[in-house]
Amino acid sequence: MDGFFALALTNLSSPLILCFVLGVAAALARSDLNFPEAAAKALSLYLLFAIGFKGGVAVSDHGIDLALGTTLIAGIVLSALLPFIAFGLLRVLTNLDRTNAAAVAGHYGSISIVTFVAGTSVLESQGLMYEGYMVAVAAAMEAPAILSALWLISAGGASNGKSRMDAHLWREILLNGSIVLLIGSFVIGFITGQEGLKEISSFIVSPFKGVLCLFLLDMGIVAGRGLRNSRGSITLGLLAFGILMPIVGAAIGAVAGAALGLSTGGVLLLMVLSASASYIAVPAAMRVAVPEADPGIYLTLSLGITFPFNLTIGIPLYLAAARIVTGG
Amino acid sequence: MDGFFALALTNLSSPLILCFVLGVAAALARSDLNFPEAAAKALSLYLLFAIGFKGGVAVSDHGIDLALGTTLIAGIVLSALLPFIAFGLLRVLTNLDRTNAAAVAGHYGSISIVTFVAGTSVLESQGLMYEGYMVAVAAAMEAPAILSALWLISAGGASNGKSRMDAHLWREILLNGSIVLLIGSFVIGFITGQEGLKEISSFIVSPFKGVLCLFLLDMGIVAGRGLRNSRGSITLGLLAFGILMPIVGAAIGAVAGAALGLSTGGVLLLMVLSASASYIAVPAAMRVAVPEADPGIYLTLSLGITFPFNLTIGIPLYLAAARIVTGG
Amino acid sequence: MDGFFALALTNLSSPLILCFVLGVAAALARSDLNFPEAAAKALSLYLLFAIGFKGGVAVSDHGIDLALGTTLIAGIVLSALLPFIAFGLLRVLTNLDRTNAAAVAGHYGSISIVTFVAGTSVLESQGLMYEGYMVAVAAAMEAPAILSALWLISAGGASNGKSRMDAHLWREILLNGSIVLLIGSFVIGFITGQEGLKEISSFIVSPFKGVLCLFLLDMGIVAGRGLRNSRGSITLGLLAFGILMPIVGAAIGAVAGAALGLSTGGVLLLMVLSASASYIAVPAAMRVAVPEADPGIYLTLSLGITFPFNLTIGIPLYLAAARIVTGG
Amino acid sequence: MQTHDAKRVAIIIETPMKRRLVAAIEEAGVSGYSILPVEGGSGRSGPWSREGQVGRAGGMSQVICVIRPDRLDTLLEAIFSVVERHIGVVTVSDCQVLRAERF
Amino acid sequence: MQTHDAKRVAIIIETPMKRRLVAAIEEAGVSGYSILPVEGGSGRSGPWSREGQVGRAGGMSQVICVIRPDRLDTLLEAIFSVVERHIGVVTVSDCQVLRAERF
Amino acid sequence: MQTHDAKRVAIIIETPMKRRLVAAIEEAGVSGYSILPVEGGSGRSGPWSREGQVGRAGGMSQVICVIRPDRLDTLLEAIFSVVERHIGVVTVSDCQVLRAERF
Ligand SMILES: Nc1ncnc2c1ncn2[C@@H]1O[C@H](COP(=O)(O)O)[C@@H](O)[C@H]1O
Ligand SMILES: Nc1ncnc2c1ncn2[C@@H]1O[C@H](COP(=O)(O)O)[C@@H](O)[C@H]1O
Ligand SMILES: Nc1ncnc2c1ncn2[C@@H]1O[C@H](COP(=O)(O)O)[C@@H](O)[C@H]1O
Ligand code: NA
Ligand code: NA
Ligand code: NA
Repeated sequence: MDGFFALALTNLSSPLILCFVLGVAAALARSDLNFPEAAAKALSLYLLFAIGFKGGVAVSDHGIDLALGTTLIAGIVLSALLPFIAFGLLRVLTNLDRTNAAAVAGHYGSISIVTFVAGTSVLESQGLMYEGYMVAVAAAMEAPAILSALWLISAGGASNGKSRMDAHLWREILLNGSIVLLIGSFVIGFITGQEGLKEISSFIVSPFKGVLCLFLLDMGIVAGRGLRNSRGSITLGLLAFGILMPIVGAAIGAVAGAALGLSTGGVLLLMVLSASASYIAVPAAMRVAVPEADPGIYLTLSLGITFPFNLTIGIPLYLAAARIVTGG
Repeated sequence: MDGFFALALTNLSSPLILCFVLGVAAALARSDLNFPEAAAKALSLYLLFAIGFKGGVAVSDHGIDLALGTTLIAGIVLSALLPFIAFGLLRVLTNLDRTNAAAVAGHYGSISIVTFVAGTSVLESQGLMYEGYMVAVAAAMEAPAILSALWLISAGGASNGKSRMDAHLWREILLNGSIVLLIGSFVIGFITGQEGLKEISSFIVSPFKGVLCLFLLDMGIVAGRGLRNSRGSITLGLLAFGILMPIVGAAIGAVAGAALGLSTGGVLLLMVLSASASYIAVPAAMRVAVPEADPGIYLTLSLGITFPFNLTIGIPLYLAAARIVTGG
Repeated sequence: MDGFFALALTNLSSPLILCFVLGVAAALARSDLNFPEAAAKALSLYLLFAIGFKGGVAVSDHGIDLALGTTLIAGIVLSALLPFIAFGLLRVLTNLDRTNAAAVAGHYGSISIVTFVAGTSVLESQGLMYEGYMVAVAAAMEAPAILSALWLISAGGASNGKSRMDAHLWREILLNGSIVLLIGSFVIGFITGQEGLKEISSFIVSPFKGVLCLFLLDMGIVAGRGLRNSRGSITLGLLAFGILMPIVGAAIGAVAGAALGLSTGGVLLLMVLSASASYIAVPAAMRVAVPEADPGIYLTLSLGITFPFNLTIGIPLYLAAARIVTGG
Repeated sequence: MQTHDAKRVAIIIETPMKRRLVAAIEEAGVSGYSILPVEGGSGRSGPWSREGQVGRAGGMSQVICVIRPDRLDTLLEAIFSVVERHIGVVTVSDCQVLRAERF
Repeated sequence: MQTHDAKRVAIIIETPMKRRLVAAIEEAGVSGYSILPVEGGSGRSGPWSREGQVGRAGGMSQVICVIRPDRLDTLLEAIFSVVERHIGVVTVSDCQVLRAERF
Repeated sequence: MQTHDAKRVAIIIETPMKRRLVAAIEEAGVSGYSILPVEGGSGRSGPWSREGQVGRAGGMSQVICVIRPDRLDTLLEAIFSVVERHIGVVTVSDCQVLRAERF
C-alpha cells in the first residue's frame, strides 16, 4: 500500500494529470479555453496511430504466441459480461429505468483508449514491460458490450433488440474509425517492425507524452463541461456507481489477467480496460439504436466521473493490485 | 549601435522573420495561401502551453522570490498606465475621436504574446538568460489596459463605462483561454519542474522554433490581409503612432525593468511587453463593450503596423537598449 | 531488374505505403475513419514547408549554377508538352470527348507534390543524393500544363480558350497556396542555409516521415473513396491510360534528366514529376475554366489510379531505370 | 428573371443519424440535398456545442432539400420515418428557384 | 402529412456577442435554437473571412430559431435588445413544421 | 416589432467559383451577403462530402444575400451569369427583416 501512495502522488503530480486537472478547472470556471474540434480529432488520430504502431512492433519483436489468442478471447468475454454486472449494480444503487441502465452498462463493458494510453504511460515511467498485443485486446473489447446492452433492453420486452441492430449499425460499430486505425496501425507496426519504428520514432515515440498532455487538457475541458451541465442530474447513487464499477471491473480484470499469466504490466492494462468506460464508440451507437436513453447520464458517468477517477486514483491503485497479484 | 545592426541583420534573416515576411507577401499578392482556422488556433495553444510550461520550470529551478511579486505589480501598473500615454499621443498625432482613440489605447497597454515569444527566441539564440516569471507578468498585463480604455471613454461622458463592464465581460476577460492556458501551464511547469520538462521536452522544446515559424507565417498572412483591406483608412498620423508608441512603451519598460533590477533578458522582455499591442484579447473585449469603435483601426494598427515593427526592427533595437541599460 | 524487385518489396513494406494501403482499405470497407479537413490541410502545409525549406538549404550548400536554370526550363517544357502526349494516348485508348480528354491531359502534365515527396523519401532511405533545386522544378511544372489543356480544348473550336483564362484565373493558378509556400520556403531555406536548418530541423527533419505516414493514410482514404464512388465510370481504357501514361511520362523524364546530366536522384525525381498527375491545383482550375468536364474522370484517374501506381510500383521501377540511365 | 415555385425542407438532426436520413431521402426519390454543419444549439434536450462537447458522440447537422411542391408529401413521410423517435427539427418553407429543370 | 405554421428567425451576429444573444433568447422563454458557423461575408462594415481573419477576434455566427407565430414579437424584442448597437442581420420568414408540440 | 419585406437569396455553389460569385454580386451593387460552409450533399452530379473528398478541389459553399425586393432581378441576373455553366442551386424566398435601413 505504501507503494500505492507514493505512486499515486507521482501520478497526481505528473504533467499528464495536471493538464487534465487544468482542463477541468478551466471548464468549471467557464473559461472559454477550448480546442477546435478538428485539432482534438487530429490529436486522437495521432494517439491511436502511435499506440497501435508501437503495439504491433512489440508483437513483431516477441512473435505471436498462444497467449495473444487467449487474451483476445478473454477480452471479448470480459466486454460482453461486464455490462451484466454493471446493470445489476445500477439496479441496486440507482433507480434508472431498464433502458437507461442498459445503455450505461454498455459503456462500462467497452473501453476508453485514452485511459489505456495513460496506463501504458505510467508503466513506462515505472520501467515496466507489457505485452504489445494488449492494444489488439483493447480494440477487441470496444464492441461486444454494445450487443449485451441491446440484449438487456430487448430482454425487458420494451422493444425488439434485433430490430435496433440493423446491418448498417453493425458495420458502423465494427468499422468505426478508432478500431480501424488502431488495428490497422498495429498491423503496420507488426509488418515493419523495429525497422519501420526507427524511421518514424521521432514522430510517434519522442513527442508522444507531450501530445498526450495536450489531449488530456482537452479531455479535461470536455469532462468539466459535462460535469457543469449535469449538475443536478447526477444522483448520489450514480456517483457511487461511477466509482464502484471501475473498481469491480478492475478486480475482474485482475483475476482474468492473472489466470492468463500476463506480466504485471499486462495485468494492469487488462484491469484498466475492464475498469474504463467508453465515451466515443458506444455513445454514438446508442444515439442510433437507443435514442430514448439519456446521453446526459451515460456521458457524464463515463467521462465526468469514471474517466477522471481512473486517471487519477484508479491506475495507481490497479498497479499496486497488479503487483500483488503477479508478485511483481 | 554596431551590435544593433548586426543583431537586426541576424534577426531579419532568421527563418522566423522570413516566414512572417513570406506570409505578408503572399497576402499582399492575393495568394490563396492560408491556414485553416482550427490549425492556427491549435498552433497558438501549443505555443502558449510550451511557453507557460517552460516559464514555470524556470521559476521552480530558481525559486520564488520578492522580485516576482514586484515585477508582477510593475507589469499591472504598466498595463494600466500605458493607455493614457497612448491616448495622449493619439490625440496629438491623429484626429481620432475619443472613443476610437481610447479603444486603440487599450490595445497598446495590453500585450502580444507572440511578440513576447519572438523575444524569448532571440534571447535564446543570443545565449541570454531571462527570469522565468516574465511569462506570468505577460499574463498579468493582458487585462488592466482594458479598464483604462473604458475609463477613458466614460470620462468623455459619451456613455457610462461601468455599464459597459458587466460581470459577464469581466469573467470573459479574466478567464479568456489564453490567460488560463498560460497561467495553467506555468503552474504545471512549476509543480513538475525539470522532471516534468524531461518527459515532454521533445514535444515542447525541440520543435518549438519550427512551430513558431509556421505560426508566424500564418500571422504574416493575417497581417498582410489586414493591411490590404485597410489601404486608405490608415493615415500618416496613425502610421506614425503605430511606430512611435512601441518605442515609447519600450523606453518606459526599460526604465521599469532597470529599476526592478531585472537581468538583461528580463529587461528586454518587459520592454517587449510594453511595446507590443494586443490583437486577440482586447479586440474581442472591445467588440462587446465598445461596438461603435472601428476594428479596422485598432486591428490594423496593432497587427499590421506595430506587430511587424516590433518583430523586425523593434526587438533588436530594444535588446541593444537593454544591454546599455543593464550594462550587460 | 533484381534491384527493382528488392526495392519494390522494401518500398511496399515501408510504413509509408502501408499507411496508404490502410487508408484505401478503410475507405473501401466504408469505415468512417477520416481526417478533419483542417488537419489534412495543416499536414500538407507542413510537408510543403519542410520540403521547400530543405530544398533551399541544399541549393545554398551547393550554390546556384547553370544546371538550375536549364533544369527549370526543361521542367516547364515537359509540363507543357506532356498534355499533348496524354491527349493522343487518351484518343487512342478511350472514347472520351475532346473536352474531357483535354482536361485529363492537363492533369498529367502537371505534378503531384506528395509523389515527389515520396520519391525523395525513397532516395533518402537508399542513401542517394539529389539536386536541391528539384523542388523549384516541381513548382515550375505545376501550371504550364493547364495552358496546354485549354489550348487543346479551344483548338477543337468548342469554345474560346482565351475567354476561359481570365486574369483572375491566371492569378489563382500562379499564386495558388501550394506554389507560394513551396517557393517561399525554398527561398527562406536558401537564405538561412544550414544555420536556419539547424534551428528548426527537429521540427521539419526528424518527424517528417511520420507526418508523411499520416498524410498518406489520409490520401489513401481520399483515393479509396474516389475509387468506390467511381465504380462503373472507369473503363478499361481509362485504367490502361492511368498506368501507361506515368510510364511514358517517366521515360520522357528519364531522357530529359540524362540529357541535363542530373545525378541518379535528380533523374529519378524528374521522372517522378513527369509521371505524376495533379489532384489539387489543376482540378480547381478546371472547375472554374472547364466546368463541363467531368471531375469524376480526372480525379479518379490521377488520384485513384496513377497516384497509387506511382507510389507502390512506379517509384521503384523508375529508380531502377534511373540507375541504368545514369550508370549509378 | 424566370423563377419557379419550390419547397425548401430543412432538417436538423443528430450527426450519427445523418446517413440514415440521407438514405431515406434518396429512397423517396429525391437526389438533391445539402448538408450544413451545425455548431451548437439548444432544444428540449438541453444546450450543446460542437466544440468541447461531451464525448463528441454527436453534434447535429442540417440537411436541406429543395424540391418540387408535388413531391413534398412523399419526402416528409420518408423524413418522418427516420426522425420519429429522434430529437431534431423539420421545417418546410416556400421558395422560388432558378433553373427548375434541375429538381 | 400534417404540418403547422411557424416562424423561422435567423440572426447573423458577431461571435463575441453570441453568448449574450443566446442568453436573451432564453430569457424570452425560447429554448430551441441552432447555431451555424458562418465562413465569411460582407456588409456595411466591409468584407471579412473566417480564415486568415484579422486578429480572429470575431467572425460571425448564425443563430436560427423556429418558433410558434404568437411568440414572434417577444422574441424579436429580446433579439433587438442585443443586436441594437451591433452589426448583424435579422430575418424572419414563414415556414411549416412537423411535430408542432415541440415548439 | 416593425419588420419590412425582403428577399432572401441562397446560392449553393462550388467553392472554386465562390470568389467569382461574390465579385458578381458586388458588381450588381449588393454589398451584403454571408458565406456558410456546406459539409456535403448530393445532386445531379452525384453525392460528395467535404471530408475525405476526392482531391479536395472543390466542396460547395452557400452564399446568402438578404435584399430589398426591388433589387431582386438585378441580383438574379448577376448570379445567373456566374452559375450558368456550373453546378449549383439558387433559391429565393420571402422574409421580413428588422432594421430595413441596412439593406
Ligand atoms: N426551435 C428550434 N429552432 C431551431 N433549432 C432548434 C429548435 N429546437 C431544437 N433545435 C435544434 O435541434 C436540437 C435538438 O433539439 P431537441 O430535440 O428539442 O433537443 C437542438 O440542440 C437545436 O440545435
Ligand atoms: N444583406 C445581407 N445578407 C446576408 N448577410 C448579410 C447581409 N448584410 C450583412 N450580412 C452579414 O452580416 C455581417 C455584418 O454586416 P454589417 O452589419 O452590414 O457589416 C456581414 O459580414 C455579413 O456576414
Ligand atoms: N435539390 C437540392 N436541394 C439542396 N441542395 C442541392 C439540391 N440539388 C443540389 N444541391 C446541392 O448542390 C450540389 C450540386 O448539385 P448538382 O448541380 O445537382 O450536382 C449538390 O452536391 C448539393 O450540395
Ligand atoms: Na470497461
Ligand atoms: Na503593451
Ligand atoms: Na506529370
